[in-house]
Amino acid sequence: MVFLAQLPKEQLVAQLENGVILMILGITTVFVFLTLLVFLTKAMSAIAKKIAPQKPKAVVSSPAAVTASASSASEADIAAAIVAAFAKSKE
Amino acid sequence: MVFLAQLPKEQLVAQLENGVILMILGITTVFVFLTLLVFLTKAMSAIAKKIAPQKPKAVVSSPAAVTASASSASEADIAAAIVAAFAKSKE
Amino acid sequence: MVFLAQLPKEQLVAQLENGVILMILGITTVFVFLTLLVFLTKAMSAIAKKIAPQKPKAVVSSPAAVTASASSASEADIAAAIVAAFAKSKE
Amino acid sequence: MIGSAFNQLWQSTGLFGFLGMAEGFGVGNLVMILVGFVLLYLAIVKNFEPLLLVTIGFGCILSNIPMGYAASIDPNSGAPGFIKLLFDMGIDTGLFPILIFMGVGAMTDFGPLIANPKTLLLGAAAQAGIFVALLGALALSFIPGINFDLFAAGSIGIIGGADGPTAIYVTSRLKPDLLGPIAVAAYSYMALVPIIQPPIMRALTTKEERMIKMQQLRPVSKLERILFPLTVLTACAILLPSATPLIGSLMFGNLVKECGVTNRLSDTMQNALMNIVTIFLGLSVGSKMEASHFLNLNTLGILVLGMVAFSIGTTSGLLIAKLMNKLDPKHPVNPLIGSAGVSAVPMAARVASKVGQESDPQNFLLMHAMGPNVAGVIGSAVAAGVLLAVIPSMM
Amino acid sequence: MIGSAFNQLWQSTGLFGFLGMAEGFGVGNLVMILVGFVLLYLAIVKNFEPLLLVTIGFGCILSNIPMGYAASIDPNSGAPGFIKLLFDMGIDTGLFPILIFMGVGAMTDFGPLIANPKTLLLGAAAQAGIFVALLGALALSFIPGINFDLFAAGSIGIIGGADGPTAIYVTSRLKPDLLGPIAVAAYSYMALVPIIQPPIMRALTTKEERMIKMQQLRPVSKLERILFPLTVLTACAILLPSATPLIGSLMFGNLVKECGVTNRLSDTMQNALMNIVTIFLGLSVGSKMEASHFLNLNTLGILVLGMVAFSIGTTSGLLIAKLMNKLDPKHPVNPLIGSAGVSAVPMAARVASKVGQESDPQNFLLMHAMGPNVAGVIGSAVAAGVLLAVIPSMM
Amino acid sequence: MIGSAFNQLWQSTGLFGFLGMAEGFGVGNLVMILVGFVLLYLAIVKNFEPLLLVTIGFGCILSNIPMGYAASIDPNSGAPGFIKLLFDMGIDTGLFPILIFMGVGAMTDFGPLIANPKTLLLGAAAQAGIFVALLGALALSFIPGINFDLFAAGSIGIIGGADGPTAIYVTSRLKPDLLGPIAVAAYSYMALVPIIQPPIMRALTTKEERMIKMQQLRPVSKLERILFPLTVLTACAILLPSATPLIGSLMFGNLVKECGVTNRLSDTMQNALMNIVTIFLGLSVGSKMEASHFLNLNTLGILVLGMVAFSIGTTSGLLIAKLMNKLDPKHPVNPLIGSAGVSAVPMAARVASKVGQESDPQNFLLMHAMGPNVAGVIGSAVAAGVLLAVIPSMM
Ligand code: NA
Ligand code: NA
Ligand code: NA
Repeated sequence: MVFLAQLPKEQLVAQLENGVILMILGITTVFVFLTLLVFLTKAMSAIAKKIAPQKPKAVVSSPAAVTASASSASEADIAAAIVAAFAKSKE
Repeated sequence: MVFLAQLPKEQLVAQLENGVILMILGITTVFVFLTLLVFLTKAMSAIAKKIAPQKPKAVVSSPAAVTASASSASEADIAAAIVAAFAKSKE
Repeated sequence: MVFLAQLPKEQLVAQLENGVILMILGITTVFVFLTLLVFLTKAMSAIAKKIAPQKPKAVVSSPAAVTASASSASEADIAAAIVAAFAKSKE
Repeated sequence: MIGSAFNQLWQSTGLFGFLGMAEGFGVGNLVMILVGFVLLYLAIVKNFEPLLLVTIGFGCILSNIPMGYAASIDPNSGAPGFIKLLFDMGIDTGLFPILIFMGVGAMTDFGPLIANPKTLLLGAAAQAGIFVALLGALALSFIPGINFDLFAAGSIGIIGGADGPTAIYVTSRLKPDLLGPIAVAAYSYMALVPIIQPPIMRALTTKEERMIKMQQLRPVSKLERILFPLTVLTACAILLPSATPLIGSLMFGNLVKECGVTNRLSDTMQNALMNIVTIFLGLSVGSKMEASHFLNLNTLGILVLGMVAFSIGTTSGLLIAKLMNKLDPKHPVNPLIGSAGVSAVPMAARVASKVGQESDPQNFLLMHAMGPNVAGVIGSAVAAGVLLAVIPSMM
Repeated sequence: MIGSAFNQLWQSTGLFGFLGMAEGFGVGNLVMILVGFVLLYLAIVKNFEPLLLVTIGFGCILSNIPMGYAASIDPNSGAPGFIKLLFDMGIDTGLFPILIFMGVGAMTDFGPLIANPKTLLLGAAAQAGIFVALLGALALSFIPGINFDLFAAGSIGIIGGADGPTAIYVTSRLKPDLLGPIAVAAYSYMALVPIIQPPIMRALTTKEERMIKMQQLRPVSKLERILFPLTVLTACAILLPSATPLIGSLMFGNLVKECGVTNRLSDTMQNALMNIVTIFLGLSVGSKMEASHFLNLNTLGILVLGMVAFSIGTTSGLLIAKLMNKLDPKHPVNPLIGSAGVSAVPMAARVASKVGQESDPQNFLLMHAMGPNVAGVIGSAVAAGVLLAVIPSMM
Repeated sequence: MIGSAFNQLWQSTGLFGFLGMAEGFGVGNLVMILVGFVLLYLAIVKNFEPLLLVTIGFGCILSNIPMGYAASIDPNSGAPGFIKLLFDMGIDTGLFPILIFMGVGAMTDFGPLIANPKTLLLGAAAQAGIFVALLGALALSFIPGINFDLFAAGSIGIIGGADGPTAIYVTSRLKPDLLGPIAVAAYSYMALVPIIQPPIMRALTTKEERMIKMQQLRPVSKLERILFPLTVLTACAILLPSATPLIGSLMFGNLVKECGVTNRLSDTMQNALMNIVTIFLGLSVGSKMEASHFLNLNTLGILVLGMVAFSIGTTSGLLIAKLMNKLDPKHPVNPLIGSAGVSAVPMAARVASKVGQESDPQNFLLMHAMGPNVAGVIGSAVAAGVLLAVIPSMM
């Protein structure tokens, strides 16, 4: 276990002040940005409807297909494994 | 055909001595390391049997699946290609 | 819109002369090279026929398989995969 | 002479190094190797984000083998080890997390978000955890033995983004020394979401709230799916250029997937490219699990703050959802989906759905929770942009 | 203090940059972003070479976001952006187009060319467009506001090669600043081949000529397919070493495909490797779409000259085919296949076939047109070799 | 003026270079190109390890084209050729063989070795060939015209490891100039195993010995398969850190395959990543087939010593197997499987099985031979670790 030298107190206080500023700034920006995005997305959808009115093609895709992280690809892996196993078993 | 300048004899002799040392060192190390590995592997198997006693799941896999070189992967490739092709063709 | 400084006229004329030389040189080289390739290819085919006389195996492949650009590859990929897989599986 | 050669060989054994007899090595390496084995255990047996924790764990072990020099420069030959090569290639430059983010973009379905854009606000709310943890890190520094500067605090806060590549990217820019503990904390807590979130969710909602049924999501057209990444990109270009690498690569991957004419690129982004980069990135991150940067109170602080960040994020997501119900009672939102705003895709959305079905088995929340879930990815990237733009100018 | 932080954030918005208030940025970036969107439109809606134009277009947008520094060095941190990393890795070094060319080789079937080698001459003839455009570029430079040196002229000429990787490789060696407009022109005109070529083809041929039926191609043995790339390589080694990178990698890919014992390498060259490199190459090329090098009369000149190059190439291919019919009436050649000599594989061959069927629906020219079509790829690479060998020694 | 341009072009032809009229080139390049064609012949027609010999052969041809500068720096432009880029990226740094070894690990089944661990001793014995060849190289150096220093001797010895990536890794660390002949010898003899080994096997065993039936291998659990790579890694960390890159990457690949939760990484390691690296590695190794380092008596010495190494390895593997039967007659070992200890996976194991069936067609030795076969891979990596740790300190 390594014990680190303590930072001087004035620096810690200054950092904390900066941290508060960062927090206000950050939360504000995130909210402003995503709120703006709500309106932009609605506007985009409205425009899209005007451009291509009768094409509400796809129903929102099924739960199984909704994945956005690397870790969730396992089902596809499993499917591939099953298929590969079948192929091998018929050799 | 390029003829290389001959190294001086003393250097050749010194090299040869080093070579003998390397040989003894090398063969010893390889044997010590792999002999140790024999015991470690046996110990590992014993521990594994204790942790998960009734799971001698897989029979040692078939010859066809036992490959460790790049060149022998072609069958698996072919199988994968067939499967992929079929899958796509049924879309 | 950015307006670029004009190159001096002598340089432009010199460039144009070099361009004419490049053109003559380039067209000549391309024609010499590809003409030579016509004869080399014919010679190669003749030699190939001598080495392996009764193996005019493959009919020139079908239109679908003839692709050489990245953009058109997707269908061809699938087709090729199916074909390759089938061919191999019948070996 | 043979004796001296054997002595030479003995001095090049790992044992010699673990015993602290070789300069720069010691028992700390042994402890870190054990930490690496613990990560492998969590990944393989407990199934904690195995793609990352297997590679990080193995990278940790390899990098801590004394005189193996896998992640440093061999002082005898002057040659860098292979993990150092990978680190310099992709982490030091920031390239690997960006390429992973492209693949994430190509795997993400923004459909539920487009169908119900106000769930973006839930993704925004859940980023509060980032900034609370940042502040917490600075406060904890008053304790002797814990020391975080602003760069470290920003990197720790981003654990609350619950998004692996974002956390690695930000930390590689701000405080590369902390990559090891921060990446481990981020991926571990993402794996622990089913344990961390449900108690908070049950405590902050009534049974009635948990039973709220939401309107079925409308279908989303292909055109909307194509225009959405371009819309987000445009907003990013106008407002927050410092988020360009993250938001840009995410939206690039998504456009390549949705536009329908570049499927072969999308397929490679999601598979071959992503897997190659994951291997390289995991090993490289693991190489930052050094005794000197891991075996101290700071790491403990990081683990505590990471947990705080996840909890605060979950809480604020839930509370904003309840507030939205107050403000707009006509379009009720089940507050459980607010907790999915922390990202941790798709785990947090599944947790929301599962907790919902405890109260009403007929209430299928998964698709509704995917909206705030992917919004959380955007929200974290925006927060990352702020940290990257402001922190360096503060010091 | 918060005020100053908000001010700091405002000064880091893209809007601040577009308004020209940040050094090095301005409304030119906004225009280039719109150009990027136009490229995306052409790729996605009009289906113009989507693999390249989606990636180039997106790369253009990302690189032009003010203070995003995606394709340059961030002056604050000194760190290069991820697109700059990709550019330095693969375009500056010339590696990416070479790797793409391997994949092209692994996808190319030289069978029709081997069966009818004299179609190589059609592929030679169509390269005339390259040199006429080169000359045109030098002539246009007399117009005030247009300035091309010999390096630029060579890069512009190679658009007439109608071969993307060749154009990018040559331009990256001779005039990297023009990569953006030249790559865009090359890929756009390749996509426009079905519009550019048919009027010329109809104007220069009689109906009787267009109805000429050609003898069925003989079967080509596996041995011939293996020996062909080695034959071309040998000719290249003896005559034109400066074409080694292009011809060598093309023939390497083709041998790996045809030899029958390295299928797994061929498959990777055509898929994973090619897709990864396409993503990296497209983004990198897009990053050369800078306002300062794009928004001037030169770009207009490049667009005009590219069109001239394609037209001249088409014309000379057709005319040589007609000449061949005069010289050797026993083995008639449908002159329409001469236009396929410009490369633009396989689009130009398809156009030849389609125009032929307008006159006689029973006349299947596609396989016959593939010969000159792939010959055009070799011809462009040879022309590229001449440009690369001679131009640097002229200045 | 045109005349001077044509002269310029003539001086840039390969013919001009082959005739020795350009500095640094000569008829040696022509001979090396022919050697490259011989390698292609062996690969394609004789099926000698085609994945490597096709790429090495083509790399040799491309690198020897005069004034092609594919594997060197173009003195006119100062730009490195694409094969030089690949070489610097992956061979000079040692990265490519390490990545190949990961893929080998992900393709290796250690099951038969775990079921019968004493076959590890057979894998140890067969490494004797390495050190005998090393000594032989130093002895041969007394012959005028042959000169090997200790670095060269170590690189030559490792041919006896019968393992491509190990040979390339060690040589790239110790004596990169000899990469060409050593890689070619290693892969050629691996392909020739079915010709080299059987006579030795028949000469050193009696018919009774060849008919020995071995007990059926016990099943191996998944847990054992997971723990085995970790066990080997631990032994390596404690005893021989200098083998970390080789043993570590092999065991990483194997763990990724066996742990069952990272299949997508394992798949990419075995396919896309391995194929890409094989292409790059083969071309790079081929570029070390330079006339100056190949066309001399040393190369002849390397070929002789490589053969000696394989033969000694086979012999010692067989003899130790016979010794084991003397010491432990209750668990008989068919001595034929001892010859599989040289590695050359899986060829040597197949040869053992085939020779066994000559005496008794009902005796299936393949699975038994896989144990020493994969043990040989570990044994070679250990031997490599010794060479890499000791040789540099001896000079
Ligand atoms: Na998040
Ligand atoms: Na062309
Ligand atoms: Na071996």
